This record gives sequence, C-alpha cells and structure tokens, in this order.
Amino acid sequence: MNNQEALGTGRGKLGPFSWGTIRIPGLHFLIANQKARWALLILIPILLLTLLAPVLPFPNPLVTDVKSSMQSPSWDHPFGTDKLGRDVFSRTLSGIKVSLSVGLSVAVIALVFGVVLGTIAGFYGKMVDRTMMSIVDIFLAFPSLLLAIGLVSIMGAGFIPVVIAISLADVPRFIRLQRSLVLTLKSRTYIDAARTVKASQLWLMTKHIIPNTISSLLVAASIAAANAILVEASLSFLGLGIMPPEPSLGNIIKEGQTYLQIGWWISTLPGVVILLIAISLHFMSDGIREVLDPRSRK
Amino acid sequence: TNESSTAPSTGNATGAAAAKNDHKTLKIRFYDDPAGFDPATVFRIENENIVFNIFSGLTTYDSATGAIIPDLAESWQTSDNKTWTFKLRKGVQWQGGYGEFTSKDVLYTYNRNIDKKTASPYATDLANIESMEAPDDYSVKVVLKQPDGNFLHVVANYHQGQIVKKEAIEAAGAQVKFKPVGTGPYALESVDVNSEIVLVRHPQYYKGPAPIEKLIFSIIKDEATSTIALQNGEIDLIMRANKEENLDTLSKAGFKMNNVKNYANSLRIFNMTNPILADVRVRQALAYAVDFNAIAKAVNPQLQAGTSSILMDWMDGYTDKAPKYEYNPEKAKKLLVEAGYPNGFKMTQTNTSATGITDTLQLEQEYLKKVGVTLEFVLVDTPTYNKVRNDGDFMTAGRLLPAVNPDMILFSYLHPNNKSPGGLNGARYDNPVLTEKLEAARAEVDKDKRKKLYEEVQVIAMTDLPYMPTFGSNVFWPSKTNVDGVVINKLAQVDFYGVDIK
Amino acid sequence: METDYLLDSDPLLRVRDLHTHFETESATVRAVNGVSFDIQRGERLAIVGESGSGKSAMAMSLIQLIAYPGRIVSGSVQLENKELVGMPEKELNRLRGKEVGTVFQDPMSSLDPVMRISDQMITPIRMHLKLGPKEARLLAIDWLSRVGIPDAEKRIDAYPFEMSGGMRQRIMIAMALSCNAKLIVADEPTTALDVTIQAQIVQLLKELTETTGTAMMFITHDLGLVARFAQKVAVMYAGKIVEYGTVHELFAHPKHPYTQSLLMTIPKISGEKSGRLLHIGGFPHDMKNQIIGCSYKERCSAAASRCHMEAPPLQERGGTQASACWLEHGLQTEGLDKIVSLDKHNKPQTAAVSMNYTKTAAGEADGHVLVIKDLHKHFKRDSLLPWRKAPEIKAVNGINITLQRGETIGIVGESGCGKSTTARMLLGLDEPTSGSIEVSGNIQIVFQDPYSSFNPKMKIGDIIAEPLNVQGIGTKEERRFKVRELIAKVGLEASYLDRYPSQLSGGQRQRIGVARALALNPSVVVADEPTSALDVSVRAQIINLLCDLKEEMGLSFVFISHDLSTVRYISDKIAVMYLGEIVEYGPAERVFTNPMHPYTKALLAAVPVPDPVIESQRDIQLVSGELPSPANPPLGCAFHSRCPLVTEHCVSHKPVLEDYQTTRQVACHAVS
Amino acid sequence: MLVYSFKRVVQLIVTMLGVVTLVFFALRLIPGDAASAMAGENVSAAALERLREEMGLNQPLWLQYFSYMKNLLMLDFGNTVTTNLPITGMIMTALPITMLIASITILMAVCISIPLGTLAAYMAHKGKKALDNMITWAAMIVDLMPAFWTALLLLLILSLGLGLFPASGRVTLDNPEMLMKRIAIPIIVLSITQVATLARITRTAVLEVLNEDYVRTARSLGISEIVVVFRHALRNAALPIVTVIGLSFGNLLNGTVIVEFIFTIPGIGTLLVNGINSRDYPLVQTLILFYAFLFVAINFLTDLVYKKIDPRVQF
Ligand SMILES: Nc1ncnc2c1ncn2[C@@H]1O[C@H](COP(=O)(O)OP(=O)(O)OP(=O)(O)O)[C@@H](O)[C@H]1O
Ligand SMILES: Nc1ncnc2c1ncn2[C@@H]1O[C@H](COP(=O)(O)OP(=O)(O)OP(=O)(O)O)[C@@H](O)[C@H]1O
Ligand SMILES: [Mg+2]
Ligand SMILES: [Mg+2]
Repeated sequence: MNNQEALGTGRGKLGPFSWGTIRIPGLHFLIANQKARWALLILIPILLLTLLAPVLPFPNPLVTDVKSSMQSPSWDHPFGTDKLGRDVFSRTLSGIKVSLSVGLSVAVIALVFGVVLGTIAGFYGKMVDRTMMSIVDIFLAFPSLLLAIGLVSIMGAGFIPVVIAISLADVPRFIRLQRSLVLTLKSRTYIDAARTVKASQLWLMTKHIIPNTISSLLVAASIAAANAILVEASLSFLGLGIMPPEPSLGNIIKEGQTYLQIGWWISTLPGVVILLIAISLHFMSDGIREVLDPRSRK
Repeated sequence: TNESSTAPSTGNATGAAAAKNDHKTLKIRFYDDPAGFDPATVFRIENENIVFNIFSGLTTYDSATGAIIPDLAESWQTSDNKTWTFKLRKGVQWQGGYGEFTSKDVLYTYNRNIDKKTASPYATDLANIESMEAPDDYSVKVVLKQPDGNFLHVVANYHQGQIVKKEAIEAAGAQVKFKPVGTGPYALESVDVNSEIVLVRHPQYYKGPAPIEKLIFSIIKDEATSTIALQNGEIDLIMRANKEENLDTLSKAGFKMNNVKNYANSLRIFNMTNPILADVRVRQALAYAVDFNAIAKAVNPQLQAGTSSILMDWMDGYTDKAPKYEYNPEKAKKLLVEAGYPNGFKMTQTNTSATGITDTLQLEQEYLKKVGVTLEFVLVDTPTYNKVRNDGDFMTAGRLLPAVNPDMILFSYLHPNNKSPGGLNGARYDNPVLTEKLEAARAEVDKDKRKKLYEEVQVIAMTDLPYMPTFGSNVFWPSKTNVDGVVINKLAQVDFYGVDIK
Repeated sequence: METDYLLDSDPLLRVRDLHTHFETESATVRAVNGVSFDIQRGERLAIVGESGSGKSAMAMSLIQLIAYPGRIVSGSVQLENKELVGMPEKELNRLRGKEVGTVFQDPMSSLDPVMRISDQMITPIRMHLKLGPKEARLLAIDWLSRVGIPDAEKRIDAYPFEMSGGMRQRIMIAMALSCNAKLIVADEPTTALDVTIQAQIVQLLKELTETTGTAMMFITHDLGLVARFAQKVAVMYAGKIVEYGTVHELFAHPKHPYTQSLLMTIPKISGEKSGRLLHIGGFPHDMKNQIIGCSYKERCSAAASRCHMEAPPLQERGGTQASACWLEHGLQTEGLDKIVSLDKHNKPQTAAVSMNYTKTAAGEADGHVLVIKDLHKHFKRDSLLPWRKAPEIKAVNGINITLQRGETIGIVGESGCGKSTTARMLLGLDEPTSGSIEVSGNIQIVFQDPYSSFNPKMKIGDIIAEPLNVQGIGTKEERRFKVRELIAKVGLEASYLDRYPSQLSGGQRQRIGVARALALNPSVVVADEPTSALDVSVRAQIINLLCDLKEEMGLSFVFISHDLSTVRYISDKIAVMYLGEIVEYGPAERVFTNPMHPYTKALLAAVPVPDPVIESQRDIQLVSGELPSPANPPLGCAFHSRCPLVTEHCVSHKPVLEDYQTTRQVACHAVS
Repeated sequence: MLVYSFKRVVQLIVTMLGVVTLVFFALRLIPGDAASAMAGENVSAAALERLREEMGLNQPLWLQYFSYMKNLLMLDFGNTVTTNLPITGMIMTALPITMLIASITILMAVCISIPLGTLAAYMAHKGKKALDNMITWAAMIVDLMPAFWTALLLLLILSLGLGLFPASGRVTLDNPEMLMKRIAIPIIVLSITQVATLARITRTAVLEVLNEDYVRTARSLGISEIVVVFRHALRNAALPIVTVIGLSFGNLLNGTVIVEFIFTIPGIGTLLVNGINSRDYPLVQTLILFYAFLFVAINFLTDLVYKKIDPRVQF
C-alpha cells in the first residue's frame, strides 16, 4: 500500500521551505510545479466532465436499453455499452464522482484523525503515547478486510461503510506518520523558543507543530485518496463496495470483469480512467513533495 | 382407496455395465464449502447433492419427471393418509461393512431427527408423526397426528428422510458431519474442506455398482475460473454454472449443456403488515407493473424465464386456472390510483450482498419507476439476510422455493400457523377460506378431490397475491461431450448413479 | 585570463581557467568562474572566501567529482601534466585516492555508517597499492596509529558511530593519506570539531604534509587557521580568485577590498579591545546572474565606474601576491584608518529608539539580575527493566554564577561541557536536578542557529510578535507598534515583517532572533553561540548589535561560545567550563591575558590567531587525548586525563573552585 | 538486547490481548450468528433456538468471553462451529500455503524490484532521466491495476490461452508440482503490485543515499561506481526498504484473500472469508489472532534485520 511509502519517505523532510509563493487556498504553488501541472491537466478535465455530465448530452448512466446491449466502443458510445445496454462512458463519469468522493472522504478522515491523534501521541509522549500506539498497533494487526466485512454487515453496503472501512485501515497509519513527524519537530529550536515565552501546549501544537507537519500529511493523503479508489474496487469485487446500480469505478470494473472474454471494454476503459486519476493524484503528491522540499528550491 | 406401488424394474441394467470394474474418474466443479454431510443438519444445495448420492430414503424422486418412486421401501400402503405402512427392500447393504439395512435403521433415523439433541432444523417436518413401529425387520408402520396426503415426500431421499445407521453415527462421534455412512450408490472417501470431496462407488449398492469409480468434487468458487477449468479440460462437469456469459462461452465452445428447465420458482414476498402492502390493489399493481419475462429474456435468457404461479407446472396439484398478471403498466397505475397512491410510493427490498444488486433487480427497479414506485434495496450479508428473512423483518424480499413437495410450499407459505417470525409465511398471510381448504386438502385421501382443493387454494392465493411469482429458474451443468446421463432432477440435483463417461 | 603571477613551470597541480556550472531547472548557477592557480609539491594552499563563493565546487571539480547537475564547462586541471578534465572514469578512479586524497568537512556524515572502518580503509589500499589483504590491513593500522588513533589494531574494526568526531576526522585523514597521495584536498576539515580537537587535527595535517611531502589544498573560513597552517592563500569571491599570495603577504598587506574587509571583521584575541567591528554590508553576489564588471562592486566602497564595466583581472602586486582589483591597494589608498569611513554600509546607528525600558526594581538592591547557586542537571535514561540502574549523565555538576545589571558573562568550554544545558535551565526549558536560579525581571534567549529557531511557516512579524501574543500583552495595535519598534531597533526595515525566514540572509535572521528576545523587555539575555552558524563576514554585525544593545538598554548577557576572540570582545567576566563544572572564573581581560587553569591555557593555545607572524612565533602546547564522557566522569580532577601538570593528587582528589587574586576563582591543585 | 526482548514480549502480549478482545466483541456486534448461518434458508425459529443452545451462543457475552480466554490461555483454540474440526489443524494446513505464496511473492518482488529501483535511482542521480522515468511509470501503472482484474486477465492468457498453468486442481503440500503450478499465477498477480511498490521505495531510498557525503567519500577514494552503488548506497538504503518489505508481508496476508478466492487456493484467506461468512467465531478469532501474531512477529524480525544492517540501531 502506498501509505507505507508515505511513512517511509515522509520522515524528516520538514526543513526550511518558503511560503513566499504560496497563497492558500489558491493553486498557485502547484501550478509552479511541473508534476503538479500535469496532475491538474488530467484531473481538471476529468472533474469538469464529471460535474457537467448531467447537463451535457450524454446518455443517462442508469437508463437501460437491452436492445443495444454489449456494443463495442463507437462514436455514440465511446466506451461501448454493457449488458443492459447502458452507456459505459456515462457510467464511468458518474462512477468517477462516487469514487472520487470515496477517495477524498477517506483522505479527509485519515488526515483529521491522523493529525489530531498523532499530534497528541507524539507531543505528550510517555504513557499517552504508549497507550495510543498500542491501540494503533492493535488496529494495524487487524486484517482490514475483516473490518470491511464487519462494517458492511452492521451498516449494510454503501458509501458510508465503505468510507469508514477504508478509513479505519488508513487512520492508524496516519497517526503513526504524524506522530513520527511530531517527534522530530518536538525538539526543534523554535518550539523551545516558544516555550521560553511560556506558550501553552495548545499553542505549540496548533501554531508550530501542525502547520509544519501538514504538508507531509497532505502528500500521504493524496496517495491515500488514490489508494482508496482502488480499495473500493477490491471491496466491490467481494460484494462489499458501493452497490449498483449506482456506479462506482470499482463496481463497473467488477461487473465488467466477468465479460472480459466477450466485452473487454466494459472493465478495461474505466480501468484506464482509474489509472489516470490515480496517477495524477500520485503526481500531485509528488508535486506537493517537491514544492515543499527545500532541496528542490533555492 | 389403496395406494400402492411396486418396485420398478430398474434391475441391474446399469449395474451390468459397471461390472466391468473399470476405474473411471469424474471431476466435478463444486462451488461451495463442504459444510458437513449429516442428513440431519445438511444444508445448502451443493452439500445436499453429495448427501443425496450417499444416502437413500424410503422413497425418492424420479430424476426426469420428479415423481415419487420407491427406494429403500419397495411398496407402501395407506387408507386414510394417517397410517402408513412401508415394505422394505431386502438385502440392502450399508457402506463401510455396517451390514444389512433393516426397519430398525428407519426408526432410529426418524427418532434421531426428532430428538432435540440432534438439533436438526428438519425435525419440524417429522413433527406430525404420532408413533412409529417396526413389526419386523422389513416393515415400518407410521401413524400421523393429522392426515397428510404428501407424506411420501417426507420420507423421500431428502433431509429428514435420508436413513442413517446408528452404529456409524455413534462411531463417528463429534465428526458425524464428515463421516457419513449411507446405503446410496456412492460413499465418501475423503474431504478436504478447502479443496475437494472425493466419493467412491459403493460396490454393494442394491442396484449394482455405479459405472464411475470415483467422483472428485473440486472446489472452484469463482465462476470465470471454473469456466476456464472446463475449457482447459481440468474438470469434466460444472455443478451449476450460474452466469449467463459463461454459459454463452461454453455452449459456443461446444460443451454439453445439461440442464433442467423451470425446477423452482422465485417469489417476491410482500410483508402485509406494512400498511401500503396490506392493500391487495397495491400488490396486484406491483405484479402488473413488471415484465419479468422480458427481464429474463434480456438478462438471463438461458437461466431464467418469467413465471406466474406459485407451484411449478410439473408438480402435483399445479393449475393454470389461477389468475395471471400479464405486464400492463396502465392497469398497474390505475390500481395504484384506486389504492390512493397516484404518485406511487417508496418500497424497500432486502437482498443479500453476496449477489448484490443484479442486473435483474436493476431492471425491476426501472419498471417500477415507470409506474411511480421507487424501489430501494437494502443489502445485508448472507447470514444476516437469512436472519432477516426468517424474522420477516423487511418490506419486500425474495425467496427461491426449493421443495418438490407442493403441500409443503403451500402450507408453509400460506398457513397462518407459519407466520414469521418462526415460519416461512413472511407475508403474514391469513385467509381463513384458504386455510380451511388447505387443511382439507391435507386430510383428503382422494387424489382428485385433493387436487381440486389445491387448485382452489392457488386461485385464492394468486388473487390475494401475498407472494408474487417472478422467475422460474433453470439449472445448467455443462460438461464435456463424453459425460453421459447427467439428468438434473427437480431438486436441482444429479443422481450420479446414472452418470457415465463414454 | 592573465596568469603572470603563476611562476613555476612544473607544478604538481595546474588549474587553468576552470569553469563549473550547476544547471538547475530554474537557472544556471555559475559556481566557478575561471579559476587558475598552481600548487607546488609539498605546498599548503588555503582557500578562503565567503560562503557560497564556489570553494567546494572548485575543489570537487579538481578531482572530477562534481555531481549532477554540476558540470565542468571549460578549463583544464592537470596533475603532473596529466589532463584530468575529460579523463575516462576508469582512469580517474586510479588517480582518486591514490594520487589525490580528499578530506571532507563533516566527519560525522563522511564515513559510511554501516561499514567497519577496516572495510572502508582496506578496499582502496588494496586497489591502489596492489597489496594483499593482510598487508593492506597492517598498513591501515599503521596509518591509524600515525594519525593518533589509540589502540588502532582494535579500533580498526569498529564502526564509525563508535568513534568520536575527532577520531572520525583522523580516520578520514588516514584514508586520504594511506595511498601516499601527492595532493590532499581538504574541504573545511575541522569546522565541525571542538577547538582543541580542531587544533590537534590541523597540527597533525601540518606535520604529516611536512614529513610526507604531500601538497595540500585547504578550504576554511577560519582566518586563524590559515595563519597557522597555510603557506599560500587564495581568496575566492563569486567563483573567482580575487587575491592570491603567501600567507604573510596577504595578512600583512591585503590588496583586494574584500580581503581587506574580511580581515577587519575579526576581533583580535590579543591586544586591546578595538572599537566597533567592521562588517561587510550588502549581499553576496547571486551566482545565478552573469557578472558584468567586478563581482564585488556592489559591496565595495571604492567602486568606480570602471568597476561596473570591466572585470579586473588577477594582477601581480609584487612578490607572489596578486589581486583582482582595479585599485592597486584596494581600499587602502589613504591608509588603513580610512577604511572604516569608506565602508559605505557601515554607518553608525542613528535611529533614535524611543522605547521605554525602565529598569526593573525587583532584586535591584545588590544589583544582581541573575544568581545561580549550585546548579546541577543530571540526565537519566529510562530503563525498562526495573532492576537495572539507569545510566546518568552529569551534564551540569554544581555551578555558581552571579551577574550584575548591564554585565556580560562569557561561558566558554568545549562541546558537551554543559553550556547549553545551563542555558536551557536558565530559560526554564529544563528543570534543574538541584540548585537554584534567581532572575530579577525577565530572561530571554538568542539561539545559535537563527534559522532553526524560527517556525518556517510564520512570517517575521508573527515571529517577533509571538511572545507578546502568547502573553497577551497589549492590544493588537500596540503589539504591532511594538513589533515595528523592535525591528527598527535591530536595524531592519519594517518591510521585512511580511517576509518568511527563508527569505532573509543569515545575519538578518539573527537580528530577528535578537528582536524576538527583546520583545518581553528582558533584563537578561542568554545568547547560546549566537554567531557560530553565521558566515564570518556577518558575525561582526551581530556582535556589534549585541554590544549596542548592552550599552543602550543596560541589558545583561550570558554569552556562550567556543569562539574565544568573540567572547573576549564582548564579555566582562568569563567562566571556563569543563565537564559540567566551572574551572576558572574571573574578569575577561585577566583570564585571557593570564590564564591560570591548565585547561584555560590549552584552550587559549588552541585558538589560532589570525596573524601568521604571531602564529609562527607561538609555542603551541596542545592538550592531547580525548574528552572524557560526562556519563562516566573521572574521579578526582576532571581534567587530569589531559592535563600536562597532572600529579597523583589530581587523580584522586577533586579540586574545588577557590578564590585566586581576589577577583578570580580557579579549580586546580597546581594553582593555589 | 534483553531489555529489548522484554519490551517486545510485553508489546506482543498487549497487542494480542487487545486484538482478541476487540475481535471477540466486534464479531458479536455483527448481526447473525453461526446458528443462523448454519441453519440455512428455510428454518424455523424454534430449530434455530435449539441450534443456538447447542452451540452455547445464548450464554451471556461475558461468560462466553471468559471461557474463551480461559481456553486461549491453555492454547486450546477449539473446534470450528460449522464443521467441528480442530481449528489448529485447519490453520496448520492452510497457513503453509499462504506463507509459501507470500514468501515467494516477496522474494520475487525483492529480486526484481531492488535492481530495478536501484537502476532507476542511479540514472536519476546521473541526470539520465529517460530510463528512470520509464521504470517509474511502468511501476506506477501496474501498481494501479486492480488485482482481481489482472488475475482474470492472466488466467485467460496464461491458462486458457497458453495452457501454461491449470486453473484448478487440488493444492496440497504433498504434491509440490501441482502446488507450484497452481500458485504460479497468484504469485505473479501479487508480485506485480509488490514489485511496483518496492521498486519505487528502493528508488527513493537509493536516490537519497546517493547524495550522502559518504558516497562522495567512497568515490573520492577511487572506488568504482558499481561498488559504490551496491556496497555503499544500497546497504544504507536498505533500512526503509526492509521496513516496507516487512509491512508488505503483513499486507500480503490481506491481499491473498482475493487471489485465493479467484484461484480457489486453500490458504488462510479462504479460511477467513469462509469463517466470516458462516459466522464461525472461534475460527475467525483464532485466524485474526494468527494474523496479529504474524504482524508482530514480522515487525520483530524487521527490527532484527535492521540491527543486522545498521550497527547503529541499539536495542
Ligand atoms: N547541487 C547544486 N545545485 C545547484 N547549485 C549548487 C549546487 N551545489 C552548489 N551550488 C551553488 O554553487 C555555488 C557555490 O557553492 P559551493 O558549495 O562551492 O560554495 P562554498 O564556497 O563551498 O560555500 P561554503 O563555504 O558554504 O561551503 C553556490 O551558490 C551554491 O548555491
Ligand atoms: N536531553 C538530554 N538527555 C541526555 N543527555 C543530554 C541531554 N541534553 C544534553 N545531554 C548531554 O549533556 C552534556 C552537555 O550538553 P550541552 O548541550 O549542554 O553541551 P554544550 O556545552 O552546549 O555543547 P556544544 O558546544 O556542543 O553545544 C552532553 O554530554 C550531552 O550529551
Ligand atoms: Mg563548501
Ligand atoms: Mg550547546
């Protein structure tokens, strides 16, 4: 999984960096980076298409037409049609919306919980840290698939259980990542500097520690988002993902997979879309990493 | 009138072929986990098929017609559907050297199934028995509490009817589920719960040894993988190929598409405690609104067809006089308006996430939308689904009717005593007129009168429509062309005694 | 390029018009811009120059080790007449290590941390000298003993992390010399080390080159080291050599304005305290830009119009000296005194500061603002096994200090002797194990590395305002006003308030550090090595600033440093620390002119004086041996293991700090 | 080392206890129990109740918990509910197969990805971006293909198309030839992802190390590039790589579930899914305990390897 990668490479990269060119919430800083530019070049059209799909003259993704079932790609149906004669392209577009929502929700949840709990563990250390890390270890030692199955059993299949199931696997990793970053930051001189003027712990955490870890976590989060889209696909395969007819990229591919011998396009083309989105999210994370890495800017 | 039958002269025709004593092996794709082969607790159709070949009942089903035929009992008698006397076949040998089959075994089996300690889910099927006795080694007399014209189904080679051997059960101890000993054509050789089940022919089977020496049931869960395995020649036969697209692939590739048509119907259960569904017009409207036949044609032309009756057409007591609901959206809308739902309503349907929301369900949803009914699905995993359905905790849900016993179907789904939770009557249907006829039918000894009563029951049921028939299912067991005699019975099972490799 | 000053026709190394560029994504960094020089056999050449002036890039170019995105663009490097530029990698590998040895700055990171010393040393020896494993090992051990590694036979199988920094640097030197290299290239080989260790290493290098006849190129910022060590000096500025000559020529009469200013920025360790230190204003040249004219023109007070048009070539100035300046004598046209007024950036601070720093009343009676009594700090490691005794480090082991209002105390001592720990306790960052600290008023700190003491995500304005915000002092408006006052006080414009720390130069950052320390009107400011992370030329600015503030606001300072000349310049009193204890205490002048404790003497001897004449006359007595560990301090006198005057009494009896000549205190059996 | 082992054992016990407790109660939060899973479709409530009683499912939860813990302490994992076979035996036949798959996968991934990643890093270091980009891109693309999709594709190509490997057949340790043939495609599917991840990590780690001072030192001593890269850089880069390999191993145990399902491999993934589907609590609990144990054990192993590679690591 890619979160490990973030764990592995995110460490200690919090050296000096300039916010001179950054104006949050704009995207200026990303546009300045080549990789991030590529990512946006892919993501923005996909997003636009997805959001505008309802007003564009595309077939309704849910409307079946059994007469035109299993047609290979053509001008009318760029991605072909499926067994029920639905337009795979429209389905893919609305699948993107669902899959991206899953990805982003997971990323946000992992980020929020990771930052809050990781900061507390890393900052307070000692018993607090030991207890929290034991709990995190327990969750890490738990097969995430079982979590997913359990949740779906309790809550029924659907968006929320899927998001929670994937988040439950990601949150412990984010906590660990944040904690390790906090541990390296805790002994920074500027924390001492703030301590000498009797800054409260809340002040230290919110003003000094979190702002300096957030960039690394953002990198991890964009990878987690891409990863979540893929995990949702795997859950769909086991019947635990987003349920059709509502299309998600995962269940489109899962349904199409069985037709691989007679209708390759149903799963392959949406698969390529997943690939594009995931790659651009990875690029985005690389971009963020590069923008924030002091060594790549002078 | 006396009902009696004598053993058909199946004789040793097939047995002679097997006498050559060759060592044929048949590899069959098995798609479930082996969950145990004790008839008292066996469940799920794949396991039942194994048990079906290991054990025998007093009666059994004719593979082709579904009719009741003699098995361990050569003949039987009853005058009032209450007292049944069975004459047993002599010289039947138990597998594994447990000696000859006698009437003691029958009594032991039934008592064991009734015994609470056995915890058999099928005990209720024998609950009607008042007393049993074995006047001699080869006869059994059963007295029922209530007359039951369908008692021969109860003693058939199925669940509670499958005869076990006391000594073998006791020897197996805790491992009873995996040490089955029966009188059927095949005996269990080995089980590897995660990969295969091996059956070996019973050399002293009363009809003579089966033509194939070994049956290897190889567990392959994924449908696509099993298709490839057959194409690769790794297996000879697929037990129940369940995906239309795989059937296409295989029939195009020239495989033998053994099948049985319309072996069981699926029902949509309307929970009549729901205020909306309590209105018969709503239920009828729902039936008019969906063209199940068209759906089947579009999605699963080989595996399904629309149906309009509770009982299958090959069953005793089936009638085609009951009302049918041809696709008619206008009528559906009209009925909804009459019922006070001009703008439709929202309906939920509980389903298992194992199958998910299939294409079929999606089309049904679309049809309903056209008359203004919004269908929403509630998905739960299989164990939960079973629980929900048994508790009757849903607005609508589905059932596949498994039994071959028409009386069983009608009684358990329509009789108020069987209301959920606790019974299969998930609709909570209670029509005293129908109930009276149902009970009368059971007690009726005269075959034609009974049939008449059943017909009336079906007419009422299909008018009140607590259950809506949706699809009739077909079952496919694709095989290599050299596999012969794969006849799938109405329980969707194959009697491997008749199967041979050419 | 004119090369008349290069006389010898057959040098060991001949560098001609070397250009090295870094092609980064955004621009081309012209790190080396036409450097030419020769090194003779057995000669020691020092390269000095501002940070970023291309010294390292030039050195790496010599052995063709310049890494991507760096590239030698043009020029020639000849080692004994063999051209190295463009030589195939295979042949170069035969030269590297064998003919040219290299010693890098940071001994901590320059040895492979996961390999034994033996593995790292023996491989090149076997390769270059074609020896068998046994012989190679013996040779390696021999070299290790020669560079002063005790018990070399055993230590050769140790891992680098098991060695101290000084030992690692010696190992690096042994590796560089082990294949009988003809030339050693040393890039700041001692900057990361303690003063006494540093002196040992330099001495060692000097002796080794003298005995083996190896030539040496030595890059350093420390002009004292240059004076002590080098024969020739090349001064680099913006990728070029701007002045070249023998060490005596250069220190006696520097000819280039940059060299001249550089020599003026260092406080003298001997002689009288001069007035304000000079510092070079302006910014170093940005190596991304093409240079038109003289590269130093923006910072040169004598720059004329010609300097803006034409780059001055390196021209002979008599003897071996050469300078790249249109003016024959640089700034020195009207005599040395004039330089002060000529430096156009060095105006006296005239901005009237209207801040109301009323003297705090509390504890004023005896005039003491800070009283430290018997301060201890022992660090304990957690031991998970309850029956195990936790190891203890006695970082600070009973020190007493009193400080008067307006007084500055300098704390000196080697790395690890407990200076920072003391500072942290003063600030309340660490709890003392025992002892007391009384401060009247407020105590604040200026950190060593200004950059790391700022949150990189905060603007300068917020950084200075943080103490006020945290304490909730005043209204928002008042705070803003105060922040503006503070930044003006440290001599920066208000426009810097909107910048981020990364957008400032080192000197500016440290000014911000000082401004932040002043925000809460402290009575005492602790400065923990406030200048050691800064380039020589900006060091002077900060020292001047601190002196000004001391005068102006009556602040008391606790000034911690290794740099004795700076300490002497700024302090009224000195405390010399050794292994957590004060061994000598007294007025700064007295201690420096007449050190009593053997350790103080050794320390002063170790500090090189930036004057080759003095250095060549000095009889340097360096202490030998390694620092004992504070986790396991020796019984008796802590210094006995390294002391030249050690007696048996010292080994078993611990000397106490006793009064000496009324104003001073010394802890030594030999003194009292 | 002693302190360290003590610490690890404490950690192991705490984690295992936590996992056991969490699993025990989490499983019981899930609606449906073994009885309802066993009883199948058409069962009366009375029969179900009887079954439940038989299985001890109607005892109070805490009683169930304590009797479970008691048995656990005696290392008695009990029998499965559905088949009444000893759980230890089932795991012991399934575990070697999964472990074999996971180990070969990791081994293959390591053999392919480390040279590949190192090569990419070296090229990047030298400023020769083309090959680096190619490797990085390829790794990224294969990493993002859903395993169940690749699995079927490979099955179609390698099994149906080329006839290289069978799609079915009994997998046991007694028949190594069949075993290897059957696990070949699963291993390929799994290694694809692993190779991609590992190659990327290797690239990043090696690239970082190549900029270190000691690499420059080695070069300045005339040591050839090959030796510099493999002896100095790779060894120092090994730390993050080892960490990721350790973590991958844990993830692999999860990842095998899907391929085990598709290829009907009787490993612990299959056991787990079956166990969950049939609400076989004892089986699921024991399996998760095993997972947790493996997880902690692998962490421990990683640490030991760490120590072996980097002498600075102190326990
Ligand atoms: N890898 C690199 N990429 C881009 N620019 C670089 C690189 N290495 C060095 N430079 C630039 O080249 C110039 C010369 O750097 P160099 O390291 O030679 O300076 P230096 O004189 O050794 O400085 P210091 O005294 O701080 O070590 C600087 O402007 C630096 O920013
Ligand atoms: N938090 C800590 N835990 C354990 N030991 C510590 C800690 N902080 C400092 N030490 C030890 O205490 C001793 C004194 O350290 P201190 O930082 O005060 O030295 P210093 O004189 O400031 O050195 P330098 O000149 O290198 O800054 C050192 O041996 C150091 O290793
Ligand atoms: Mg340098
Ligand atoms: Mg310090």
